[in-house]
Amino acid sequence: MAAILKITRDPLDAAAVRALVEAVSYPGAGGLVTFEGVVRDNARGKRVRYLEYDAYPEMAEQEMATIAAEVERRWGTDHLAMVHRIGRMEIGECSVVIVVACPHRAEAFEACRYAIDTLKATVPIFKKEVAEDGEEWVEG
Amino acid sequence: MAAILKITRDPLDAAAVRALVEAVSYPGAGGLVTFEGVVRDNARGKRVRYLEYDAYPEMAEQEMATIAAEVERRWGTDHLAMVHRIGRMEIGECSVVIVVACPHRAEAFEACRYAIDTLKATVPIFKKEVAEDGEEWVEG
Amino acid sequence: MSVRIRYFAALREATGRDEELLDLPSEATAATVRALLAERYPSLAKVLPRCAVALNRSYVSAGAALHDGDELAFIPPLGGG
Amino acid sequence: MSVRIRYFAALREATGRDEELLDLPSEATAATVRALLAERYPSLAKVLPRCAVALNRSYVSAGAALHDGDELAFIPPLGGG
Repeated sequence: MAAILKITRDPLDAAAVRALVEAVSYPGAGGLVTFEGVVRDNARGKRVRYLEYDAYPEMAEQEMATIAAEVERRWGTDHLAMVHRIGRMEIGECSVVIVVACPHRAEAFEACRYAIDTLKATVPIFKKEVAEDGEEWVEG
Repeated sequence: MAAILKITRDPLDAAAVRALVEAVSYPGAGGLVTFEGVVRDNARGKRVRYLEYDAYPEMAEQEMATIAAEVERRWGTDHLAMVHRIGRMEIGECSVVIVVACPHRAEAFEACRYAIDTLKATVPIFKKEVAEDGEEWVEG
Repeated sequence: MSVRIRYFAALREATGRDEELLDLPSEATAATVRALLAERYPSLAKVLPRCAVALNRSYVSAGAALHDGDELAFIPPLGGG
Repeated sequence: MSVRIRYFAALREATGRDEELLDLPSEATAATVRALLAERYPSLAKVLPRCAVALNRSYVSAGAALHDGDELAFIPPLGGG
Protein backbone atom coordinates (compact mmCIF):
# COMPACT_ATOMS: atom_id res chain seq x y z
CA MET A 1 0.00 0.00 0.00
CA ALA A 2 0.99 3.65 -0.13
CA ALA A 3 1.28 4.99 3.42
CA ILE A 4 -1.62 7.25 4.47
CA LEU A 5 -0.08 10.60 5.49
CA LYS A 6 -2.40 13.46 6.15
CA ILE A 7 -3.13 16.75 7.89
CA THR A 8 -6.89 17.09 8.30
CA ARG A 9 -9.52 19.30 9.88
CA ASP A 10 -11.92 16.36 10.24
CA PRO A 11 -12.44 14.78 13.66
CA LEU A 12 -10.41 11.66 14.38
CA ASP A 13 -13.35 9.93 15.96
CA ALA A 14 -13.90 6.22 16.55
CA ALA A 15 -14.99 5.58 12.98
CA ALA A 16 -12.05 7.50 11.50
CA VAL A 17 -9.52 5.63 13.65
CA ARG A 18 -11.13 2.31 12.80
CA ALA A 19 -11.04 3.10 9.08
CA LEU A 20 -7.28 3.71 9.33
CA VAL A 21 -6.74 0.41 11.15
CA GLU A 22 -8.70 -1.42 8.45
CA ALA A 23 -6.78 0.37 5.69
CA VAL A 24 -3.41 -0.59 7.16
CA SER A 25 -4.25 -4.21 7.94
CA TYR A 26 -3.34 -6.95 5.44
CA PRO A 27 -3.38 -10.78 5.42
CA GLY A 28 0.29 -11.13 6.37
CA ALA A 29 0.01 -8.75 9.33
CA GLY A 30 0.35 -10.45 12.70
CA GLY A 31 0.64 -7.32 14.83
CA LEU A 32 -1.09 -3.97 14.59
CA VAL A 33 -0.06 -1.12 16.86
CA THR A 34 -2.14 2.04 17.09
CA PHE A 35 -1.09 5.20 18.86
CA GLU A 36 -3.72 7.84 19.61
CA GLY A 37 -2.72 11.20 21.02
CA VAL A 38 -5.58 12.62 23.04
CA VAL A 39 -6.20 16.13 24.40
CA ARG A 40 -5.59 16.02 28.15
CA ASP A 41 -7.42 18.12 30.70
CA ASN A 42 -4.16 19.38 32.18
CA ALA A 43 -0.65 20.42 31.11
CA ARG A 44 2.19 22.15 32.92
CA GLY A 45 0.03 22.30 36.05
CA LYS A 46 -2.69 24.20 34.20
CA ARG A 47 -6.29 23.22 33.69
CA VAL A 48 -6.65 23.06 29.89
CA ARG A 49 -9.97 24.18 28.36
CA TYR A 50 -9.17 23.15 24.80
CA LEU A 51 -6.36 23.06 22.25
CA GLU A 52 -5.93 24.74 18.90
CA TYR A 53 -3.58 23.06 16.43
CA ASP A 54 -2.08 24.71 13.38
CA ALA A 55 0.28 23.30 10.74
CA TYR A 56 2.28 24.05 7.63
CA PRO A 57 0.31 21.39 5.79
CA GLU A 58 2.35 20.91 2.61
CA MET A 59 5.62 20.70 4.52
CA ALA A 60 4.05 18.56 7.26
CA GLU A 61 2.94 15.94 4.75
CA GLN A 62 6.40 16.03 3.18
CA GLU A 63 8.08 15.47 6.57
CA MET A 64 5.63 12.64 7.23
CA ALA A 65 6.72 11.06 3.94
CA THR A 66 10.32 11.19 5.17
CA ILE A 67 9.24 9.35 8.33
CA ALA A 68 7.35 6.76 6.26
CA ALA A 69 10.42 6.18 4.08
CA GLU A 70 12.58 5.61 7.16
CA VAL A 71 9.96 3.24 8.64
CA GLU A 72 10.07 1.23 5.43
CA ARG A 73 13.87 1.20 5.39
CA ARG A 74 14.22 0.14 9.04
CA TRP A 75 11.20 -2.10 9.62
CA GLY A 76 10.33 -3.16 6.10
CA THR A 77 6.69 -2.11 6.18
CA ASP A 78 4.73 0.43 4.19
CA HIS A 79 1.54 -0.47 6.05
CA LEU A 80 1.45 2.79 7.91
CA ALA A 81 -1.09 5.54 8.54
CA MET A 82 -0.18 8.85 10.14
CA VAL A 83 -2.92 11.47 10.40
CA HIS A 84 -2.78 14.69 12.43
CA ARG A 85 -5.83 16.83 12.95
CA ILE A 86 -5.63 20.62 13.12
CA GLY A 87 -8.10 23.22 14.37
CA ARG A 88 -9.85 23.37 17.72
CA MET A 89 -9.95 20.18 19.81
CA GLU A 90 -11.79 19.52 23.05
CA ILE A 91 -10.60 17.44 26.01
CA GLY A 92 -10.70 13.75 25.12
CA GLU A 93 -10.61 14.35 21.37
CA CYS A 94 -7.89 12.70 19.35
CA SER A 95 -5.25 14.95 17.76
CA VAL A 96 -3.09 12.32 16.07
CA VAL A 97 -3.36 8.68 15.05
CA ILE A 98 -0.55 6.43 13.92
CA VAL A 99 -1.19 2.83 12.87
CA VAL A 100 1.48 0.34 11.83
CA ALA A 101 0.99 -3.26 10.71
CA CYS A 102 3.85 -5.76 10.51
CA PRO A 103 4.18 -9.54 10.39
CA HIS A 104 5.49 -9.49 13.98
CA ARG A 105 4.69 -7.29 16.95
CA ALA A 106 8.20 -6.08 17.82
CA GLU A 107 8.55 -4.24 14.52
CA ALA A 108 5.07 -2.77 14.78
CA PHE A 109 5.76 -1.36 18.26
CA GLU A 110 9.14 0.04 17.30
CA ALA A 111 7.98 1.59 14.03
CA CYS A 112 4.93 3.19 15.67
CA ARG A 113 7.03 4.60 18.49
CA TYR A 114 9.60 5.91 16.02
CA ALA A 115 6.88 7.54 13.92
CA ILE A 116 5.26 9.48 16.77
CA ASP A 117 8.60 10.48 18.35
CA THR A 118 9.89 11.74 15.00
CA LEU A 119 6.62 13.45 14.12
CA LYS A 120 6.90 15.48 17.32
CA ALA A 121 10.49 16.40 16.52
CA THR A 122 10.28 17.26 12.83
CA VAL A 123 6.75 17.77 11.49
CA PRO A 124 5.66 21.43 11.44
CA ILE A 125 2.56 21.28 13.61
CA PHE A 126 1.87 23.83 16.32
CA LYS A 127 -0.23 23.77 19.47
CA LYS A 128 -1.98 26.52 21.38
CA GLU A 129 -3.13 25.69 24.89
CA VAL A 130 -6.20 27.57 25.94
CA ALA A 131 -6.36 27.40 29.74
CA GLU A 132 -8.58 29.03 32.35
CA ASP A 133 -6.09 31.90 32.72
CA GLY A 134 -5.05 32.60 29.14
CA GLU A 135 -3.72 31.04 25.97
CA GLU A 136 -0.26 30.30 24.68
CA TRP A 137 1.47 28.57 21.74
CA VAL A 138 3.51 25.87 23.38
CA GLU A 139 6.27 23.45 22.51
CA GLY A 140 6.01 19.68 22.79
CA MET B 1 -10.84 1.95 36.79
CA ALA B 2 -10.48 -1.77 37.33
CA ALA B 3 -8.44 -3.23 34.48
CA ILE B 4 -10.52 -5.21 31.97
CA LEU B 5 -9.01 -8.72 31.84
CA LYS B 6 -10.88 -11.36 29.94
CA ILE B 7 -10.88 -14.60 28.00
CA THR B 8 -13.82 -14.57 25.59
CA ARG B 9 -15.37 -16.56 22.77
CA ASP B 10 -16.85 -13.41 21.23
CA PRO B 11 -15.25 -11.88 18.12
CA LEU B 12 -12.84 -9.01 18.73
CA ASP B 13 -14.25 -7.04 15.85
CA ALA B 14 -14.01 -3.30 15.18
CA ALA B 15 -16.82 -2.45 17.58
CA ALA B 16 -15.38 -4.62 20.36
CA VAL B 17 -11.91 -3.08 20.01
CA ARG B 18 -13.37 0.40 19.95
CA ALA B 19 -15.41 -0.28 23.08
CA LEU B 20 -12.21 -1.28 24.90
CA VAL B 21 -10.44 1.89 23.78
CA GLU B 22 -13.35 4.00 25.02
CA ALA B 23 -13.45 2.11 28.32
CA VAL B 24 -9.74 2.66 28.96
CA SER B 25 -9.65 6.33 27.96
CA TYR B 26 -9.96 9.04 30.65
CA PRO B 27 -9.62 12.84 30.75
CA GLY B 28 -6.01 12.79 31.95
CA ALA B 29 -4.88 10.36 29.25
CA GLY B 30 -2.57 11.91 26.67
CA GLY B 31 -1.50 8.72 24.95
CA LEU B 32 -3.40 5.56 24.10
CA VAL B 33 -1.59 2.55 22.68
CA THR B 34 -3.52 -0.38 21.26
CA PHE B 35 -2.01 -3.70 20.26
CA GLU B 36 -4.05 -6.07 18.12
CA GLY B 37 -2.79 -9.54 17.38
CA VAL B 38 -4.21 -10.75 14.09
CA VAL B 39 -4.34 -14.20 12.51
CA ARG B 40 -1.76 -14.26 9.72
CA ASP B 41 -2.10 -16.25 6.54
CA ASN B 42 1.29 -17.88 7.04
CA ALA B 43 3.51 -19.23 9.81
CA ARG B 44 6.71 -21.28 9.80
CA GLY B 45 6.59 -21.32 6.01
CA LYS B 46 3.13 -22.88 6.01
CA ARG B 47 -0.04 -21.56 4.51
CA VAL B 48 -2.41 -21.23 7.49
CA ARG B 49 -6.11 -21.98 6.93
CA TYR B 50 -7.32 -20.93 10.37
CA LEU B 51 -6.35 -21.03 14.04
CA GLU B 52 -8.00 -22.62 17.03
CA TYR B 53 -7.22 -21.09 20.43
CA ASP B 54 -7.82 -22.80 23.77
CA ALA B 55 -7.16 -21.54 27.30
CA TYR B 56 -7.29 -22.40 30.97
CA PRO B 57 -9.64 -19.49 31.51
CA GLU B 58 -9.64 -19.11 35.30
CA MET B 59 -5.86 -19.29 35.49
CA ALA B 60 -5.45 -17.09 32.40
CA GLU B 61 -7.47 -14.30 33.96
CA GLN B 62 -5.47 -14.68 37.17
CA GLU B 63 -2.17 -14.41 35.26
CA MET B 64 -3.54 -11.36 33.44
CA ALA B 65 -4.27 -9.81 36.84
CA THR B 66 -0.63 -10.36 37.78
CA ILE B 67 0.40 -8.51 34.60
CA ALA B 68 -2.03 -5.68 35.37
CA ALA B 69 -0.61 -5.34 38.88
CA GLU B 70 2.92 -5.10 37.49
CA VAL B 71 1.80 -2.52 34.91
CA GLU B 72 0.34 -0.45 37.70
CA ARG B 73 3.48 -0.79 39.82
CA ARG B 74 5.88 0.11 36.98
CA TRP B 75 3.91 2.62 34.91
CA GLY B 76 1.37 3.87 37.43
CA THR B 77 -1.71 3.19 35.32
CA ASP B 78 -4.69 0.92 35.86
CA HIS B 79 -6.22 2.09 32.58
CA LEU B 80 -5.63 -1.21 30.87
CA ALA B 81 -7.69 -3.69 28.89
CA MET B 82 -6.39 -7.13 27.95
CA VAL B 83 -8.78 -9.47 26.15
CA HIS B 84 -7.89 -12.74 24.44
CA ARG B 85 -10.36 -14.57 22.28
CA ILE B 86 -10.50 -18.38 22.14
CA GLY B 87 -12.14 -20.74 19.67
CA ARG B 88 -11.76 -20.82 15.89
CA MET B 89 -10.38 -17.70 14.19
CA GLU B 90 -10.07 -16.98 10.49
CA ILE B 91 -7.24 -15.13 8.73
CA GLY B 92 -7.44 -11.41 9.53
CA GLU B 93 -9.46 -11.91 12.70
CA CYS B 94 -8.16 -10.47 15.92
CA SER B 95 -7.06 -12.92 18.62
CA VAL B 96 -5.92 -10.48 21.29
CA VAL B 97 -6.33 -6.80 22.10
CA ILE B 98 -4.38 -4.80 24.65
CA VAL B 99 -5.12 -1.13 25.28
CA VAL B 100 -3.22 1.11 27.68
CA ALA B 101 -3.86 4.76 28.46
CA CYS B 102 -1.34 6.97 30.26
CA PRO B 103 -0.75 10.69 30.68
CA HIS B 104 2.29 10.41 28.37
CA ARG B 105 3.04 8.22 25.39
CA ALA B 106 6.30 6.64 26.54
CA GLU B 107 4.61 4.87 29.44
CA ALA B 108 1.70 3.75 27.26
CA PHE B 109 4.04 2.18 24.68
CA GLU B 110 6.19 0.48 27.29
CA ALA B 111 3.28 -0.84 29.34
CA CYS B 112 1.47 -2.18 26.26
CA ARG B 113 4.62 -3.89 25.01
CA TYR B 114 5.27 -5.37 28.44
CA ALA B 115 1.69 -6.64 28.67
CA ILE B 116 1.70 -8.52 25.34
CA ASP B 117 5.22 -9.89 25.81
CA THR B 118 4.35 -11.17 29.29
CA LEU B 119 0.97 -12.50 28.19
CA LYS B 120 2.74 -14.65 25.61
CA ALA B 121 5.21 -15.91 28.22
CA THR B 122 2.92 -16.62 31.16
CA VAL B 123 -0.80 -16.72 30.35
CA PRO B 124 -2.10 -20.26 29.71
CA ILE B 125 -3.49 -19.85 26.20
CA PHE B 126 -2.84 -22.43 23.49
CA LYS B 127 -2.86 -22.25 19.71
CA LYS B 128 -3.55 -24.87 17.08
CA GLU B 129 -2.50 -24.04 13.54
CA VAL B 130 -4.66 -25.63 10.92
CA ALA B 131 -2.69 -25.56 7.68
CA GLU B 132 -3.26 -27.05 4.24
CA ASP B 133 -1.30 -30.17 5.20
CA GLY B 134 -2.46 -30.85 8.74
CA GLU B 135 -2.95 -29.36 12.16
CA GLU B 136 -0.70 -28.91 15.16
CA TRP B 137 -0.69 -27.27 18.60
CA VAL B 138 2.19 -24.83 18.42
CA GLU B 139 4.24 -22.69 20.73
CA GLY B 140 4.56 -18.91 20.45
CA MET C 1 -6.99 -37.90 48.50
CA SER C 2 -8.94 -36.68 45.52
CA VAL C 3 -7.36 -34.33 42.95
CA ARG C 4 -9.10 -32.73 40.02
CA ILE C 5 -7.08 -32.83 36.79
CA ARG C 6 -7.93 -30.37 34.03
CA TYR C 7 -6.98 -30.87 30.39
CA PHE C 8 -6.44 -28.25 27.72
CA ALA C 9 -5.37 -28.08 24.08
CA ALA C 10 -3.35 -31.15 23.01
CA LEU C 11 -4.03 -32.80 26.38
CA ARG C 12 -7.76 -32.40 26.03
CA GLU C 13 -7.61 -33.95 22.56
CA ALA C 14 -5.31 -36.80 23.67
CA THR C 15 -7.41 -37.74 26.72
CA GLY C 16 -10.78 -36.95 25.18
CA ARG C 17 -11.69 -35.19 28.45
CA ASP C 18 -11.94 -31.70 29.90
CA GLU C 19 -11.15 -32.96 33.37
CA GLU C 20 -11.24 -35.95 35.70
CA LEU C 21 -10.97 -36.73 39.40
CA LEU C 22 -8.06 -38.93 40.47
CA ASP C 23 -7.94 -40.79 43.74
CA LEU C 24 -4.30 -40.64 44.84
CA PRO C 25 -2.19 -41.85 47.75
CA SER C 26 -1.55 -38.99 50.20
CA GLU C 27 2.16 -38.80 49.34
CA ALA C 28 1.47 -38.25 45.60
CA THR C 29 3.11 -35.24 43.93
CA ALA C 30 2.63 -33.54 40.57
CA ALA C 31 5.44 -35.77 39.28
CA THR C 32 3.54 -38.87 40.41
CA VAL C 33 0.51 -37.73 38.45
CA ARG C 34 2.58 -36.93 35.36
CA ALA C 35 3.95 -40.51 35.38
CA LEU C 36 0.50 -41.95 35.99
CA LEU C 37 -1.04 -40.01 33.10
CA ALA C 38 1.81 -40.98 30.75
CA GLU C 39 0.95 -44.58 31.48
CA ARG C 40 -2.81 -44.21 31.24
CA TYR C 41 -2.77 -42.10 28.03
CA PRO C 42 0.07 -43.19 25.73
CA SER C 43 -0.91 -40.43 23.29
CA LEU C 44 0.27 -37.90 25.91
CA ALA C 45 3.82 -39.20 25.64
CA LYS C 46 4.96 -36.46 23.32
CA VAL C 47 3.45 -33.44 25.02
CA LEU C 48 3.60 -34.31 28.75
CA PRO C 49 7.36 -33.88 29.14
CA ARG C 50 7.05 -30.36 27.68
CA CYS C 51 4.33 -29.28 30.11
CA ALA C 52 4.65 -26.89 33.03
CA VAL C 53 2.61 -27.62 36.16
CA ALA C 54 -0.22 -25.48 37.53
CA LEU C 55 -1.55 -26.27 40.99
CA ASN C 56 -4.73 -24.45 42.01
CA ARG C 57 -4.21 -22.13 39.02
CA SER C 58 -0.65 -21.07 39.79
CA TYR C 59 2.61 -22.32 38.33
CA VAL C 60 4.50 -24.65 40.65
CA SER C 61 7.60 -26.82 40.39
CA ALA C 62 7.37 -30.24 38.76
CA GLY C 63 7.53 -32.10 42.08
CA ALA C 64 4.98 -30.04 43.99
CA ALA C 65 3.12 -31.81 46.81
CA LEU C 66 -0.64 -32.31 46.41
CA HIS C 67 -3.53 -32.08 48.86
CA ASP C 68 -7.07 -33.31 48.88
CA GLY C 69 -9.30 -31.08 46.76
CA ASP C 70 -6.45 -29.60 44.70
CA GLU C 71 -6.88 -28.68 41.05
CA LEU C 72 -3.92 -29.77 38.94
CA ALA C 73 -3.17 -29.05 35.28
CA PHE C 74 -0.29 -29.77 32.97
CA ILE C 75 0.26 -26.66 30.86
CA PRO C 76 1.50 -27.34 27.33
CA PRO C 77 3.67 -24.81 25.45
CA LEU C 78 1.93 -21.43 25.40
CA GLY C 79 0.54 -19.98 22.18
CA GLY C 80 -1.25 -16.81 23.25
CA GLY C 81 -0.91 -13.57 21.34
CA MET D 1 13.60 38.99 -6.37
CA SER D 2 10.25 38.02 -5.00
CA VAL D 3 9.93 35.60 -2.07
CA ARG D 4 6.73 34.27 -0.60
CA ILE D 5 6.67 34.25 3.21
CA ARG D 6 4.21 31.98 4.98
CA TYR D 7 3.07 32.47 8.57
CA PHE D 8 1.79 29.88 11.01
CA ALA D 9 0.68 29.71 14.63
CA ALA D 10 2.08 32.58 16.74
CA LEU D 11 3.53 34.21 13.60
CA ARG D 12 0.18 34.20 11.84
CA GLU D 13 -1.44 35.81 14.88
CA ALA D 14 1.35 38.39 15.29
CA THR D 15 1.36 39.44 11.63
CA GLY D 16 -2.34 39.06 11.05
CA ARG D 17 -1.49 37.29 7.78
CA ASP D 18 -1.26 33.82 6.28
CA GLU D 19 1.42 34.90 3.84
CA GLU D 20 2.90 37.81 1.95
CA LEU D 21 5.20 38.45 -0.98
CA LEU D 22 8.43 40.31 -0.20
CA ASP D 23 10.50 42.07 -2.83
CA LEU D 24 14.12 41.53 -1.78
CA PRO D 25 17.59 42.44 -3.03
CA SER D 26 19.15 39.48 -4.81
CA GLU D 27 21.78 38.92 -2.07
CA ALA D 28 19.12 38.57 0.65
CA THR D 29 19.27 35.45 2.86
CA ALA D 30 16.87 33.88 5.34
CA ALA D 31 18.73 35.84 8.05
CA THR D 32 18.08 39.10 6.16
CA VAL D 33 14.38 38.34 6.12
CA ARG D 34 14.34 37.40 9.80
CA ALA D 35 15.83 40.83 10.65
CA LEU D 36 13.44 42.60 8.32
CA LEU D 37 10.38 40.90 9.82
CA ALA D 38 11.58 41.63 13.37
CA GLU D 39 11.60 45.29 12.42
CA ARG D 40 8.31 45.28 10.57
CA TYR D 41 6.38 43.28 13.20
CA PRO D 42 7.60 44.14 16.70
CA SER D 43 5.17 41.58 18.11
CA LEU D 44 7.32 38.87 16.48
CA ALA D 45 10.28 39.80 18.70
CA LYS D 46 9.68 37.02 21.18
CA VAL D 47 9.04 34.12 18.83
CA LEU D 48 11.29 34.86 15.82
CA PRO D 49 14.60 34.04 17.54
CA ARG D 50 13.19 30.61 18.47
CA CYS D 51 12.15 29.76 14.92
CA ALA D 52 13.77 27.26 12.56
CA VAL D 53 13.87 28.10 8.85
CA ALA D 54 12.05 26.23 6.09
CA LEU D 55 12.91 27.05 2.50
CA ASN D 56 10.65 25.55 -0.14
CA ARG D 57 9.20 23.26 2.56
CA SER D 58 12.48 21.84 3.81
CA TYR D 59 14.52 22.78 6.86
CA VAL D 60 17.62 24.85 6.01
CA SER D 61 20.26 26.73 8.01
CA ALA D 62 19.51 30.20 9.37
CA GLY D 63 21.65 31.94 6.72
CA ALA D 64 20.34 30.09 3.66
CA ALA D 65 20.52 31.97 0.35
CA LEU D 66 17.21 32.84 -1.36
CA HIS D 67 16.13 32.82 -4.97
CA ASP D 68 13.32 34.39 -6.90
CA GLY D 69 10.09 32.48 -6.41
CA ASP D 70 11.19 30.77 -3.19
CA GLU D 71 8.75 30.00 -0.39
CA LEU D 72 10.17 30.83 3.03
CA ALA D 73 8.72 30.15 6.47
CA PHE D 74 9.92 30.62 10.02
CA ILE D 75 8.94 27.54 11.98
CA PRO D 76 8.08 28.18 15.63
CA PRO D 77 8.59 25.49 18.31
CA LEU D 78 6.78 22.32 17.30
CA GLY D 79 3.73 21.10 19.17
CA GLY D 80 2.52 18.11 17.18
CA GLY D 81 1.41 14.91 18.84
